[in-house]
Amino acid sequence: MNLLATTPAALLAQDGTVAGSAAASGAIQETGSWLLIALPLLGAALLLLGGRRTNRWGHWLGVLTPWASFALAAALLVSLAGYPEGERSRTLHLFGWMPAGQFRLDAGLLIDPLSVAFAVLVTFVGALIHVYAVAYMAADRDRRRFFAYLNFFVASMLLLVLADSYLLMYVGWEGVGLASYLLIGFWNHNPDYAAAAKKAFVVNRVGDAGLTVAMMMMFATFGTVSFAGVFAAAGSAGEGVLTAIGLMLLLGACGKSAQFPLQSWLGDAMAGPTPVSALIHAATMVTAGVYLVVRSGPIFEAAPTAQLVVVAVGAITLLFGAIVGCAKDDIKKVLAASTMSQIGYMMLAAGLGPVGYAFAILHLLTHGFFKAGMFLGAGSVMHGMGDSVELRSYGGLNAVMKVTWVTFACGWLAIIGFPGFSGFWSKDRIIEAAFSADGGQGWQPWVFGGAALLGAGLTAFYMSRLFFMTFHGTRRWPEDAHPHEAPRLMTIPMVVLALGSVGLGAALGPTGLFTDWMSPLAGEHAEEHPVLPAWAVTTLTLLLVVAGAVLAHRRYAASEVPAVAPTGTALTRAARRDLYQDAVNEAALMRPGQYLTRLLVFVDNRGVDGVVRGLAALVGGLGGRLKYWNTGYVRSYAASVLVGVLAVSGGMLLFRI
Amino acid sequence: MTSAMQLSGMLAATDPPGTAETALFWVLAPVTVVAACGLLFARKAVHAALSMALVMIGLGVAYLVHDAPFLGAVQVFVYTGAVMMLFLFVVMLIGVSAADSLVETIKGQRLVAVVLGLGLVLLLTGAISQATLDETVGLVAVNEDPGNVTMIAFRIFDDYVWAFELTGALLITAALGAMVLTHRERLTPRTTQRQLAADRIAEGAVKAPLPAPGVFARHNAVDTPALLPDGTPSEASVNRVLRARGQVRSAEETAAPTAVIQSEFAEPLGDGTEEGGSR
Amino acid sequence: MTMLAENPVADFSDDTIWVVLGKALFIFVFLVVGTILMIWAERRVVARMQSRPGPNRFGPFGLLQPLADGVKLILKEDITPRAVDRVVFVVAPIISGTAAFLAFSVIPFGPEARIPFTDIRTPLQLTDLPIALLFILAAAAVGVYGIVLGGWSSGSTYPLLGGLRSSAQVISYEIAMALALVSVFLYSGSMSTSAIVDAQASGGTAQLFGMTLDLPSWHAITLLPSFVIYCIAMVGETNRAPFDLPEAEGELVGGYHTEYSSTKFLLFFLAEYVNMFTVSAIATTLFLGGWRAPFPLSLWDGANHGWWPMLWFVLKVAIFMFCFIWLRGTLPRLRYDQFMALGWKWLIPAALGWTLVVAGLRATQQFESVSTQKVLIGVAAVIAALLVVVLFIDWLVSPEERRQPRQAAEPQAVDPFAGGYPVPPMPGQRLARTSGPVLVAQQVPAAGQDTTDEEQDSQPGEEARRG
Amino acid sequence: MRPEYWLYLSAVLFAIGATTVLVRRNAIIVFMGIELMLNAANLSLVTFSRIHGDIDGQVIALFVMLVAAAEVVVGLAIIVSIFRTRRSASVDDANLLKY
Repeated sequence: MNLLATTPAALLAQDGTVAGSAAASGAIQETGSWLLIALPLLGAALLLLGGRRTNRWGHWLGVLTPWASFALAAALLVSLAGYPEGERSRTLHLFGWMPAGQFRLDAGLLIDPLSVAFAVLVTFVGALIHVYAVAYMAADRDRRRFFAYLNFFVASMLLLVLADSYLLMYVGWEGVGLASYLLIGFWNHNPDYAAAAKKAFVVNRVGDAGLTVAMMMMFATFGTVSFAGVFAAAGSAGEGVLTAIGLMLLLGACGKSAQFPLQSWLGDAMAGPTPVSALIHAATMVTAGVYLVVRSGPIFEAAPTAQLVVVAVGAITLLFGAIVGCAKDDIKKVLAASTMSQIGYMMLAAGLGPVGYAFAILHLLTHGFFKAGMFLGAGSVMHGMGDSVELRSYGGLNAVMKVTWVTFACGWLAIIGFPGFSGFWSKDRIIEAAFSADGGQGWQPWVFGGAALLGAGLTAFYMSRLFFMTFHGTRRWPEDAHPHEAPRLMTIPMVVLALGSVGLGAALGPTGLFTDWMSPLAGEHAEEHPVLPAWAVTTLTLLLVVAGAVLAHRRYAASEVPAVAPTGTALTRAARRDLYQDAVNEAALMRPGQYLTRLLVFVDNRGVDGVVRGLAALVGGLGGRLKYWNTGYVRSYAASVLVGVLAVSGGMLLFRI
Repeated sequence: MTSAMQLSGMLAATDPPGTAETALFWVLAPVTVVAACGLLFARKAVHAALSMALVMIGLGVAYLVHDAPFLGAVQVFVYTGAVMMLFLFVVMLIGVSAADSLVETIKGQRLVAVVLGLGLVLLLTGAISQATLDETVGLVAVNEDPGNVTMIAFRIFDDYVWAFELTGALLITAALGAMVLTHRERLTPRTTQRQLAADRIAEGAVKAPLPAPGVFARHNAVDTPALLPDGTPSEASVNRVLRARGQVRSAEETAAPTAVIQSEFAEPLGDGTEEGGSR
Repeated sequence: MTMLAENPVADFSDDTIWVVLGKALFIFVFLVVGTILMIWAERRVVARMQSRPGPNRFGPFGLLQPLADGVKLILKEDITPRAVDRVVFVVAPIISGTAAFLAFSVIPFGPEARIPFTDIRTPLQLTDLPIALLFILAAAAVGVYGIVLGGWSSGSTYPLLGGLRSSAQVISYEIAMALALVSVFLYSGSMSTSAIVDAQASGGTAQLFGMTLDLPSWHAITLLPSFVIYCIAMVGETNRAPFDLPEAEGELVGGYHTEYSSTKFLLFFLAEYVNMFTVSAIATTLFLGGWRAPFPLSLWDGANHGWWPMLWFVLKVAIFMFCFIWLRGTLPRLRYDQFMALGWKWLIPAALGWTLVVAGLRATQQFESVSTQKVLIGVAAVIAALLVVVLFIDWLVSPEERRQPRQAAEPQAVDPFAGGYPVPPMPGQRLARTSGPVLVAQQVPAAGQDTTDEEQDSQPGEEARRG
Repeated sequence: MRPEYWLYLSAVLFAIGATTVLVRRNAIIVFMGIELMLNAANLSLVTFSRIHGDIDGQVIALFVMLVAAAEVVVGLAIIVSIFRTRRSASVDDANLLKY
């Protein structure tokens, strides 16, 4: 466990002094970082409380606050980069939260490379999407409320990533859940959308239960739920407990990040307005699970079994999402499946331990950019096509929607890992890392590496399919469609995100900037022992990517795409129905529950009742007499209460208990 | 020796309690107990509320004796001033004159209540009499430095701050709850004053105050109609109750004696009276 | 962190029972004579404002007129209507009168002074408590009972309505009043009257361009918003014009004391005037430095010693009393709902907000090493920035909307009773007054009832006129 | 005299309050009985606070007052709304929930 020495735990354990020195030096960026959360929250409060009178300018206020937060986050980033590497983890004590007797819980912010990277991503992408939404939601009567929710989401997300304890993080965790629920069901006059919101909410609760249990176990084991306290004590606890905590945390992460087996809500969550899908269900909130796993690194590192499960979940989900993505005809659902799959990559990397942390987060950042960009592009396409989401009714849009086409192409190239684009620098390294799982021993590198490699090929296929079906091939528009380019307010954010999709990876990945930045978190990890050399992995990946893209081009750009989906193979049909995940949920959870109930009813009817009926008759007869005591007169009840009080207190006094 | 102690001195809170406090106790205790019994026996809810207010004030004075001046004032201010006043309001809102019947309808309830009440008194007094209490310490020193209010503030905002915040939340919730419970959704638009005025004008009825009765204050003048400028009596000037009872005096009755008076003047007062009279 | 002393500064330890009784007697005489003078002054001053002489027959300048009125009032027949609740009917004015006098027991008339012809030195104040102002509020709260019970026990409609109105008014304005007092407590660190007067002895000093300036010490200046709120609330609290709704003759005859006569009425009458003295004395004590001499006089050292302060105190109270008369001579009465809206929607929120500001300032001053100035500048800057941003955005977004007056879409009128059950309107819909179930519809406008009555009233008259 | 006398007073007041709840039917008076019980408890708290020389008793009494105020507000609102629908403030009239 020598790794622990340089992990966050160790840093956090010492940071009492560090925080002190920060306050002394008066770094306004840190002491003022609570504003980062407070500003969007204030925006949300103003918009919600201001009501209709803010309708006219409310959305601009909503846009202003994330930009202000972004400015603060950027300043924070700069100031943090100004410190020597060892001092980049700082806590800002806000206030004593729950002082209750011996128990004290303080609310504070943890500012370290991980949280600041997240904060910058959330505020930047969030701010861009806010701008986009001004135009996208222009026709909606409730635009002001929409921005209030978005602002609330940004505030919660920032609280989630900046919190210095699991409990405070949980507040943000629930906050984003609430925002997600409100936004998925934003058009809740449509029962399907309302149901989708409810589904997301309920599935998330399952995950949240895991997180809650994890916190309870932490409190029982370590007596604290602050990051610093827990990580400092993590080494001393038994592996069994740590594994349990890790699995519970993973459950929470799965719920939030739509990982197997709690993935079913993400596809339906596309019911929300597209900016929501871009911000919450692609770029930020769904990656909170990855954040949780990376943040809880010290726990997972001490519990290899839990780590293995994380990797397995990541691998399963990445294949699952990719397969589903290949079959869907709904543009947003393809993107949703792709999100799931990409988060699977991140989860896989996060599960690999310190080797993968930096790449998980790097992929998270680049993914935030290109996926958000593609979602915005999808929104722009829908905007142009009269809110149609059917891939099969698009085709040949590149001529009429130039900006969208180009920006989307950047995102597409990034996600399939085209060399030089952002995705290449992050995903490729994850695949390499996967081949070194378990220190390059046993079966694990081959299975996980293989899955990641296969996933890359599938990603190339389905993303190319999406791209070609939308922008190339024959025009299959319905009669009344008049596709046109989106307004400037929408295209500018898309262009900015596209620039990020092109250049961010190259700027952070190969230059080593990001790995250095994250090194306090990842620590000095052991030398990798990949089972395949890096050049071989890259070559294989590229081959598969090219194969996937070419196949997609042949089927969906070069040849006619049928307007009605062909029946397809069994796998296609399964994938169209999300690999029967709802059916599996039904079969695995609902049906057995029903059968169990029926069995119990049977046993109850035949076995127990015979015994019980006699008793029941007895009790019933007795109850028939006694029920008249239940007079309905509250004064009689009060009299019986007083009798009880007299009896108990009299007895206590008599026997001097 | 400042006035805090001086107050205590006047109310005689010495520790252990002195004769002045004993005297006060024997005044307060019967008053409060008798007033409290008002709850049991008063037929009108207002009387019950009044006796309750008296109990509250008595307890407020008792708190002053117990080195709790702040609590004493708050007791009177909050309980008597706010809570009992609220009770009074509700009593007046939902039936002012309703005097309760004191006949018991649930069989045996009264007997049970008396037995239980006496049992409670016996139990509690028995328990108190059996208890060994420490020597009374008193709070005089605390009230002197840092002071009663300051000390309570220290406790509230230090040890009990969580409870304090919860209580604040509770109060706000209660206020909202009361508003929600008593709120009525308005189903028709509110009539504005402008609308009311317009309606009144549109009706075309008399807008000015009705004419006052009793031009000649010779009898019970309210039953005598006023005379209009043209001499006709105005029925509208007499209370409609009197009209319904048929107690309106006709203007002729009053006109007859006035004719005598008029004749004493050189000039008649006007044709109107005679015209009215002749009608 | 400095602790402010909470307990009273006046020292009553040497008072004998005779001194206490003497002071109590003095207060009683002061208030009764004051009331008599006040009634005279009110009639004279209002008369002057209305260009007429006012009472001028009895005594010099008609000074004995109120005395004569008082004697007449006492000697009148004491009527007790049959429907009254006898005990409460008698008790109500007594409660009112007693509570009114009670509050004055903690008002300081002056500092320690020697009683003439003796060697006894004693504060010119009956007593003081660490919670003196809470005591006054409590006394006022008990005084409300006189009004409510007087209205209720009369067994008649107008007094009941007047009593409820009056008590609702007093209670509502008591909240704003108490909130206005809170900031004074925060700045004096005490609820004792003598300590509050003491706290206004001297303000701090400030350095400005190298000069040392004495800051104002009266809370009326340092806590101006509180003073304003208090002044409004005190008029509401005493049921005086323009807030004299309980006695709105046109609507309620005489209000809660309609059925009262003779001595019992006199008690209510006295209570009202004593209450005016009380609130004025509180205002003087809390905001105008109490018995302390005002600025030019305060340069003379003797001004704040001996019996002189009592003169300043009485003069300050007299100014307030004059304002009461002035208001009565100038302003028309408010409508009841306007009055309640003023209290609940403006005064109380304003008082709450101001209390928050004061508490925040006090907290920053006491617990942080930040100067008030900086805090104020910071808050002002944030507010200004927000204002500018909002205004700018507002201006930016909809220029054409501003140029053309907005054409509000005529909301669609719906019948709330169309489905048989009453339903609230959806957004964009307007409720139409419908024929719907008449029962419900009639509950809402009480005025509808009035007009029908009037119709019945006026018809015979019209017939008569036509005939 | 010893301060226990105040405790006896408190006990008697509490018993009267409890009996009121049992005997009276007018919901408002029943409610006043509850208030009386709370007040009696407060008297004990304050007396004990003095006996032990510890101000905590007064603080808790203060909290009791606050909670009682909240309770009264909601309780009276409930009574008023019940009265509106049932035209009765008798606790015996609301007896539908029975056998």
